[in-house]
Amino acid sequence: MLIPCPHCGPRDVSEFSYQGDATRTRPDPASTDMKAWHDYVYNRPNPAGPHREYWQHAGGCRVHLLLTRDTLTHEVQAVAFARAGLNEGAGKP
Amino acid sequence: MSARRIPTGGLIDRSRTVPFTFDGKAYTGFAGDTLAAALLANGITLIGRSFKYHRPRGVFTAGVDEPNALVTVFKDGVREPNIPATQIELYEGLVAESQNRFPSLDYDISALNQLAGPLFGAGFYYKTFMGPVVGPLKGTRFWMFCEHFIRRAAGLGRAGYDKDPARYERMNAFCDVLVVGAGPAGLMAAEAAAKAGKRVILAEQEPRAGGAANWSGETIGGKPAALWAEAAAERLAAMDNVRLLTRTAVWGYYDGNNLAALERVGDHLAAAPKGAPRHRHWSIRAEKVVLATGSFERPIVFPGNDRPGVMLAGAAERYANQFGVLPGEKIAIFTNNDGAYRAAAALKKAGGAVVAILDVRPEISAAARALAEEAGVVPLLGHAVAGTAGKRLAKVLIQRFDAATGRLSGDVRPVEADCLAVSGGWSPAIHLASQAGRNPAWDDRLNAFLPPQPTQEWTGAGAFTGAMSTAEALSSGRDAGLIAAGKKASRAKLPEVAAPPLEAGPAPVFEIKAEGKAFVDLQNDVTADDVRLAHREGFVSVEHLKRYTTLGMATDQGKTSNVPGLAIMAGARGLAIPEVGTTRFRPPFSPVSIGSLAAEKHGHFKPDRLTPMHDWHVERGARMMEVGLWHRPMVYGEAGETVEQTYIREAATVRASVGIVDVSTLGKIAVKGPDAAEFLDRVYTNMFSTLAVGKARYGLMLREDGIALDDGTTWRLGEHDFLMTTTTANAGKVMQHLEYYLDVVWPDLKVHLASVTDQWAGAAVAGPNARKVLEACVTETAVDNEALPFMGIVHGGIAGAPVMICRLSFSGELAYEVYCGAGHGTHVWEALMEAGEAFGITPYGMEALGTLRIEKGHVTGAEIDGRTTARDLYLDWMLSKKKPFIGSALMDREGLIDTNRIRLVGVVSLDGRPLGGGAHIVEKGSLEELGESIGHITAFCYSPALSKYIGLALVKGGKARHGTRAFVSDALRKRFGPVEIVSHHFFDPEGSRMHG
Amino acid sequence: MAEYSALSLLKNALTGNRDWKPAWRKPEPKPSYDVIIIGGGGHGLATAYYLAKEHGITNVAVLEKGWLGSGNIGRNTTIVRSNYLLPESVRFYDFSVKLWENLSHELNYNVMFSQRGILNLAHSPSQADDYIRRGNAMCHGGGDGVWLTPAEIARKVPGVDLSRSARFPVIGGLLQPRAGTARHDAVAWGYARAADRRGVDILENCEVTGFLRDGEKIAGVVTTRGEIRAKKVAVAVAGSTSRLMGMAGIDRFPIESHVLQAFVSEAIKPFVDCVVTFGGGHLYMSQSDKGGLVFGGDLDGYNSYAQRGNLPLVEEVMGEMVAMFPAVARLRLLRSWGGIMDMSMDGSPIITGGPLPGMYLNCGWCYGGFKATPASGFSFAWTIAKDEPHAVNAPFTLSRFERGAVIDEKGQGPTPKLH
Amino acid sequence: MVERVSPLGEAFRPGTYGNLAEGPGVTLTEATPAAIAEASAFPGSTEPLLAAIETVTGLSLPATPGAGAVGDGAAVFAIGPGRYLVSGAEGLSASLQAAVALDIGTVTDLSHGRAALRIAGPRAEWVLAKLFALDFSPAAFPVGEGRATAHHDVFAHIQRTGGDQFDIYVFRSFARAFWQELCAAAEETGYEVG
Ligand SMILES: Cc1cc2nc3c(=O)[nH]c(=O)nc-3n(C[C@H](O)[C@H](O)[C@H](O)COP(=O)(O)OP(=O)(O)OC[C@H]3O[C@@H](n4cnc5c(N)ncnc54)[C@H](O)[C@@H]3O)c2cc1C
Ligand SMILES: NC(=O)c1ccc[n+]([C@@H]2O[C@H](COP(=O)([O-])OP(=O)(O)OC[C@H]3O[C@@H](n4cnc5c(N)ncnc54)[C@H](O)[C@@H]3O)[C@@H](O)[C@H]2O)c1
Ligand SMILES: Cc1cc2nc3c(=O)[nH]c(=O)nc-3n(C[C@H](O)[C@H](O)[C@H](O)COP(=O)(O)O)c2cc1C
Ligand SMILES: [Zn+2]
Repeated sequence: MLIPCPHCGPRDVSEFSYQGDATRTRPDPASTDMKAWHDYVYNRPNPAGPHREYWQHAGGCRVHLLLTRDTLTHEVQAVAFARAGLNEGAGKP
Repeated sequence: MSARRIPTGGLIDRSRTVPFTFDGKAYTGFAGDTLAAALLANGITLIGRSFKYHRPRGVFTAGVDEPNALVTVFKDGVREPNIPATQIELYEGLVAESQNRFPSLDYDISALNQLAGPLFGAGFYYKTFMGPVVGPLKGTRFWMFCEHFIRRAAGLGRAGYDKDPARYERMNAFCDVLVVGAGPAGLMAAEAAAKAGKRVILAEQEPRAGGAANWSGETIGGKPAALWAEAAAERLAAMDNVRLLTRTAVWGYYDGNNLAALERVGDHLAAAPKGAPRHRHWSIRAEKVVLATGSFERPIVFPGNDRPGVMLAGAAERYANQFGVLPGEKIAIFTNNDGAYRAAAALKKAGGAVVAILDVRPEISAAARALAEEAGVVPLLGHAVAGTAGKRLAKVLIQRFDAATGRLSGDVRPVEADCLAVSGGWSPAIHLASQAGRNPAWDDRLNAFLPPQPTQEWTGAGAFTGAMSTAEALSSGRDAGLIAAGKKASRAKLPEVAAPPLEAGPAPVFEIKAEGKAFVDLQNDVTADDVRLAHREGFVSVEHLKRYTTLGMATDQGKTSNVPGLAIMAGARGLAIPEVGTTRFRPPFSPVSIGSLAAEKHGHFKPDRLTPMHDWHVERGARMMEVGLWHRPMVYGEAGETVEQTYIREAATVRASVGIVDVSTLGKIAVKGPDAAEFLDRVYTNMFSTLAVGKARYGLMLREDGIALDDGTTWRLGEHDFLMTTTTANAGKVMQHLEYYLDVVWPDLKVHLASVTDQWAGAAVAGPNARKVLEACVTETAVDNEALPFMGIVHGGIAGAPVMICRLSFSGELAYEVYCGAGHGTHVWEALMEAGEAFGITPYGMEALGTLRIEKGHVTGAEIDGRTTARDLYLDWMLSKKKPFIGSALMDREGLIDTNRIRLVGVVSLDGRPLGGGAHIVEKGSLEELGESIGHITAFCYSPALSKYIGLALVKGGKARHGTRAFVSDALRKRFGPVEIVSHHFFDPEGSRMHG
Repeated sequence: MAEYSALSLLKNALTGNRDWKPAWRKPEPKPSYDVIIIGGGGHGLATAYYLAKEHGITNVAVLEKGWLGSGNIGRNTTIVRSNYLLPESVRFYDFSVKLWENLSHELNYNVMFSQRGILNLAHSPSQADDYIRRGNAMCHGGGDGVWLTPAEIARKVPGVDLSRSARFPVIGGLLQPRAGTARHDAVAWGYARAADRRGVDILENCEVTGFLRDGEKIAGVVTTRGEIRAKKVAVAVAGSTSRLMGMAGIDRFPIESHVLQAFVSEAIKPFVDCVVTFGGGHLYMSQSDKGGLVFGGDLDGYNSYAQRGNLPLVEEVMGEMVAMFPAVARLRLLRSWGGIMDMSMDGSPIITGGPLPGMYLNCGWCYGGFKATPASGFSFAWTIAKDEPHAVNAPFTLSRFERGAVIDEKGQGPTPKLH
Repeated sequence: MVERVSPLGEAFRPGTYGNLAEGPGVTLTEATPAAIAEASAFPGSTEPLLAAIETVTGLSLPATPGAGAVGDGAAVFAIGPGRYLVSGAEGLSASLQAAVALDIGTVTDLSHGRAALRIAGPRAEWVLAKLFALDFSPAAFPVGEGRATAHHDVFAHIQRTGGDQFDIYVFRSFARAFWQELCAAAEETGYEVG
């Protein structure tokens, strides 16, 4: 499986470290809503189909990527840096 | 040479005689032979014994699809079992042996199994061997007793235990177009893509390119097809943008158009060239793939279809045409299609006597008729083989056959033959396509599955697509190559093919039903009756059929048995074959050496990670140990010392005077930027924004779920510049944890992280004389209590190298961590040793380090084990109430504050005997009657400071048990004895020594 | 019910094996059942069997979307063991091993449970401490564990690299003698047949596509073979748990589905007698009765429903194989495959009533649920029949995540790929 | 100033090795730049960071992924978005630090933390292809450009510093193990150390 890193280009999955579901938002740090925290920490949508997920290019540029990948086919449908501000200069090689 | 060797022709090199042995007997063959060809040429037709019934077996095919002729090869001093003789190229001194027989191939006692054949039907073992319900053999005993014998009877070849000395390699390749298969189609595809300027890889599993052209007897462009192929391959090999890989089977089609291939670099050589691997594992990333993998011939199933001498018609033709070997002297042909007629003519031409052609069809094409005439026989149409006789094939029993009803009729007539060439039609080699495609589609004309719709970037060409003629192979090959290269199909003229205009489709006859064992899967001894038995017992799904009977599960993965098996099941169910479906194709396409996949990890599983002072430790006789990938000194033993004596000496020296330990392995992360302090406040449980520049602080991190993650000190080197240290084991994990929060959770923080673990060599100097040691060698800074108070940091030099010194203590002594550039590590270390000489400084290893920390009650990975909380470890004083931090929201849940959790305590052995890591603690009991565990020991040592065996433990209730007695209960090491539970701060609990 | 025996084999052999009956019937779905079990894997089938046998509840259907046993029961590395660390796990899995020991008899089906032992190789002092802690936990929990020295290992498992120069030298090993392997398919077939003989309907090619409700309560299922009503609906679909929960309107759940690959070599004569695991990485290996070395390692490490993995993991596992048994470099990989694992947030299963009224749930097996099959079926049947958990499954609730009472054998926290 | 000790130790043995039938296919050396540093820009500040790098090293390069430049005694290439590995003369980190303002980015000295191994020769691409899943062909990996990748557990930053020459920066602690792997991979083509 290849993951098209916006900085490094398509690279083998072995260079990446999976960081899991990307649909969760961390509650406000001071929040005491235990249900929200529980949901954030333990629950996942785990869809069979397109999945929004983080991957870190740990064996490369070390940046976290936000992928949409189909869990039925492993096809990567979209990719971007997780940290929006980084998108400058992307596109090669 | 033998009578079986045809005097001329073929692609072998008759000028090079190659000696080899089989079952200890010496033979010769020619360069270019496979072992199978050479054995046949020597008149050897009995080559192996079958899996279950130990029936004599010969050569059935001429390629990777071989189910029968498996042998063990001896090379490099080791044995390699289960290699098809059809895939072994002859080399000088080749030693091969038959397998799965005792005492000899010719007389195998286990062949008696056949007598009990009906007992051993599919699934028989599920129905018996359950043993008595009572008595000594009850439970699993009886089964295990039987299993012992079953296991010995099963299996094929025997593997050795000696380390494989061969070299294996991995190779990464990138190309625009990967063409799989170098038959006529693949050659055309590769050339077309290459001419279009693409980077091309052409992979062919056989030693030579050409595929069917090597034995078809056809001509292409006026030349014998084999020569045309050779020329095409040469043209390709000469192009810069083409890599032609022969002896390379593409075996796996993975996501992202990543294909895996195995190149057998040295198997055909008596000795591989220096530095060359035996096998090379190619990981190929291709923009586009052209699958031109051709097709496999399949047999017709009939009783006695497994006798040595029965083989596929295409294989017989190939032995004659490519290897110059006659597979028999009296050859009968049995077919349901035209293809075998070409084989008949070729075998006749090669000098064989074609004694009969039996065709299940009532009528045949004119072209087939003409070939029969060439073969010198009148085909018996509407006939079939109803049985065979002879240990090696001697007779073929024939009968009238009605293809419409599938019935035999009339007299059974014997025909003398020592070879029966069978053809049941051809199936495209869709294995790779199915790994990267949907469900294959059944084709009624070819009676075969065609490639599925792709799910990846491939197109097909040639016989693979069901286009069975060479002319079609050429044109579809060129088109596929062009399309893969992003071009349009071409109309330009193609080389002319001279070939008989044979009809490609077979009659839909898959099995001849008659008395006797008719094998579907030759290797696993699955018979047609087994398939029907499976049906009767409800195992009607093809996947159930496979698992119940083991059909298709052998080394050939059902290449010859798949379609016949499905057809028989379809017949039993009264369904059409496509309704029954096919079993799932999986990698590898053909077996792959495990060594090649391990590649350079073979012999070196993981890289060694060395500290800057590594060589010094080794020279000093340190005994090294693995900590993750690192090598660290365990003890610096002196002659005659035990490990325990050494660490006690080392630890005692530290407490009495001074010692030095290599702490370079601690994870170090540079945390920099305007928001660095804020970031640390969020990730640590305690405050870092309040830390003064030039000071360090001990910090604790939790996971989001409130469990402790890691601890370490972080040094504030500048307003916006921190140096974080982590435990050795968690360095990578913590780095990733921090990077995740910066990238994903708090992208607006201006903080950068850099791994500087390797930048700094670290030496901890500890002991009452530590300051004196530093005073003796540190320049450019004072190190007295004022200049360098507890948790202070100074910059200076040692022996000319810049150093950074922080006064902190893991040992509980007055101690300093001296950091210098890693390249100066040994230099600084030696200078410290020299400065310490006057004080009797000792280097100490992990064991003494552990001892000192246990005495102090400091926690490490054994206590922060991913299940403990800060409270469990009595680190709750570090949980800031002034700010939220990672883990603060969930750390107070009921399960995490339960008073019955296991919490940190100290234990002291009361019987003067050692404790043991992993021993449990009980309130009562004995080794005979183990008590209920209330916790376990995480670490233990002999404490020179206390002159006792002590340990740290996690025990239910924790502190509440201080002062109480319990027992250490170590069933595994047979140790039971009294302990006292005490505070984990054994030594200098006030910390007066380190603050001193 | 000794329908299968040496005698019956002989009798049938003499009559041309014509009288064998189907292992289970192929009935049409009834309009309603007392209990519907979704998922014809090991756990679903075992649950049906124990419902019938232990609780006399026989008006039961097992609904399987494909062919019976097509899920993880049909693709696992067949290791049965109870060498766990935490008391809840030790109790549960040891109970399972006890059921295994009599399973063939109970089912009148030889599931080939072979107590050949499992050996965990340890490569560093801290790993040894870890294993010893575990071994002691097993012993103190009523199970069995033995510590082996390298010399003892050499005798027991020839071929293991025990050299000092090994990258991760072996310093000892934890053996659980009662552990072993079983014939995975036979477990599914055996339970299916035994359940069928007690009246349970096994409905293959019957995919559940939705739930029927009576208000809040789950009252049945919609399937590709029509609607079927039931008083109780039990879900035991392993890797498909989130999909089923989604059908019930629960769109976030503490499960991720991951792909795990497994491998088999060509058949060879007996090579290794027990199950062996390599602690320098993550690898487990045994030899099937047919002769193939059956082995596996880590998950590929990403959410997947594809039942197939990728090359890096293949290479990693082979590297481990060769590091452990240098001789196997010369052997050949015959086949590789994948399964969909229901990875939970603490690596431990969930067996419970709920999460909706009328529903019962069994999931979270990660890659270790084969060994659990009997205990899982037994305790799940109990939970369904009595509407309260059996002692062995009581800790394996769904609410433990909220409460912070997780059962985290590996100490990895809510990172499913690491369990 | 004290000399930096090579992490290769006795694993560095000058001489020729492996299959020399066609002469050594590659030469392996340790390219010891006087200083190595990582310079990283905060999002949006890559241009000013590159300007600072240019001021210090005289090397200019575009803010595109993989970009790099090689000059006399200095080299720089991108190892991540806004992140650059810079090698050059003694004092490099301090000069960079001085040139990079607080809110532009950060500079970390890695002179001791990374080892730079050099492979050169006609078979360099072939040998490297055994270790890295990167396309080393000149079209895909032009001179000056850099890549961040890994070989098993060893991170590597690779710059093509010549037509058939590559500098591979690895973590110092892995340098010896990686060097040995590199030598092993070069056995087939023959190699010269020195
Ligand atoms: C490669 C591999 C190796 C493993 N090794 C081991 C091991 O050595 N030891 C061990 O103990 N465990 C092992 N496991 C884990 C073990 O196999 C599983 O945990 C266990 O089989 C799961 O329970 P099950 O048998 O009920 O699941 P499954 O067999 O997966 O059963 C679930 C069933 O539900 C069906 N289903 C899903 N959705 C629907 C629907 N909508 N309608 C109807 N039916 C549906 C599926 O088709 C499937 O048949 C391994 C697993 C794999 C994949
Ligand atoms: N005698 C017959 O009835 C009959 C039937 C079908 C095809 N054919 C002949 O087959 C030829 C078809 O040409 P073609 O090029 O399509 O097929 P081919 O069989 O000539 O070539 C396919 C090639 O692919 C190779 N191959 C297959 N799988 C591979 C893999 N995984 N990795 C590497 N190599 C692999 C094979 O070794 C073979 O050399 C024609 O000459 C045609 O006449 C004859
Ligand atoms: C314990 C075990 C042993 C196996 N042995 C073999 C074998 O000897 N030959 C074979 O072809 N497949 C073998 N397999 C793999 C199966 O063929 C099949 O790949 C696996 O059950 C998954 O099914 P699937 O590939 O159809 O998805 C084995 C599987 C298991 C679980
Ligand atoms: Zn990247």
